[in-house]
Amino acid sequence: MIRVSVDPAPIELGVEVAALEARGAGGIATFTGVVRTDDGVEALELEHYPGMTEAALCALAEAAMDRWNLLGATIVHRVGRMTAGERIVFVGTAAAHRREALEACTYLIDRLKTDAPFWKREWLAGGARWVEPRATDAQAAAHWL
Amino acid sequence: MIRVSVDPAPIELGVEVAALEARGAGGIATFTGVVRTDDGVEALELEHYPGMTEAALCALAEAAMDRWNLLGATIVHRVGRMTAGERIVFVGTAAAHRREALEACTYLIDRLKTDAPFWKREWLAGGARWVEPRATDAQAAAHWL
Amino acid sequence: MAITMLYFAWVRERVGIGEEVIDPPEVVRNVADLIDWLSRRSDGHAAALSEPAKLRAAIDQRFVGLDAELGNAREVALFPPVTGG
Amino acid sequence: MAITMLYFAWVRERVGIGEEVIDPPEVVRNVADLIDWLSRRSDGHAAALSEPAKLRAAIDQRFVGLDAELGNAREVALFPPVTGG
Repeated sequence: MIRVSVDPAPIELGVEVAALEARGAGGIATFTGVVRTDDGVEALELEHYPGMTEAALCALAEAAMDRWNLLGATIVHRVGRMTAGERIVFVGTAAAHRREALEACTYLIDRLKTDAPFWKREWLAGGARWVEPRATDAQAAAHWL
Repeated sequence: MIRVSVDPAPIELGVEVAALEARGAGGIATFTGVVRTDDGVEALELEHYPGMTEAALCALAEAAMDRWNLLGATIVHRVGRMTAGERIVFVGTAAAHRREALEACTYLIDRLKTDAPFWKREWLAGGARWVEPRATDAQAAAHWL
Repeated sequence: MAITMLYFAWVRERVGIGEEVIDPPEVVRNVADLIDWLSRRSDGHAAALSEPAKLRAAIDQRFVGLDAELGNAREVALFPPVTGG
Repeated sequence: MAITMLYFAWVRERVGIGEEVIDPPEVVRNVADLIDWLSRRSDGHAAALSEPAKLRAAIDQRFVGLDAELGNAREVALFPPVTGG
């Protein structure tokens, strides 16, 4: 079962995990990205490409379901404005074996970073700046090709 | 920050994740083991070695904190009797970078399988049986040495 | 043939609008040609599109290289490298 | 010197008790010696300890091999391979 959501509402982690657990799998792996509180960023703004974003995330979840023996894959990405400590992204996988759940979870977050049309803007005391892509993200995604 | 718990009470996933998120990290990785519903197992019973178990889990969490740049590591293991669909184990890590959180999470669950004194007994319609160790678990743990 | 252009992030900010409908001439065959042609529409377009190496593109909601042919594209998007997750 | 023995899982079930205090003779030097000596205490002990290759041990709450010397051990545990997580 695939679940993809792109929503300005806060991410309900408990609800997402419960849905994965309900798949009857033995193991659930998750990764949650949170707005950091340590580098002066007061708020984060996520812009995306409506329509294309949902399609890209579905394609990614389907690729993970094909590659590993998963019972569920969830990708939830928040958009709009959020403050330090709030969740930006949640990826979760359910599988009979932990190795598959953990690998697929890493795959989803690695590829989401390069394969889905989101753009981050940080708001600091002095103003706003668009976040630059990191070379390490491209390397991490390429690792799965 | 390390948190280790061995408890017959149900695992409160939301509480555990919130505590990791409160560490101010950018990423939180988790793995949750659940009693499978698909193979006729009606209940699972977890026996452990009080005193040694807590020490082994603390040593494991400390080893992960030393090896990766973590802001938090949590290991919660349920003991006693639990039914299909209930959580057996939760491991979670918080780090500034997702790679560290995800690797450390995999490390914790891999090594917990071989390095902590727990024994599982499955209750089926016909009676009970002690679970046999799996060779793949020993291999997964050895991978980190 | 009319193409809907979409701009995101700082490309959108510099162009000054997020969406416009254009009708480029036949000589505009691929995304790079389109960027060059669009950059002459306004100072904003010029500011946004002056360094094609910093741009990424999608045709009909699929990522493409700047050498991709427009073909029968109905929607073309220009934006910086993505930074989600 | 008195040693507290602990048994877990099917070892505990077969021995019939989870804990006992023993005082083995000096010739019992390592864990394998102890298993051999214990197996003669009762039919339950014999049933639990007849195949040392299936057993694992801890001395004073640390995992050890069956060749580990008992030294001044105060607590020794015998159990099957662990299956947590």
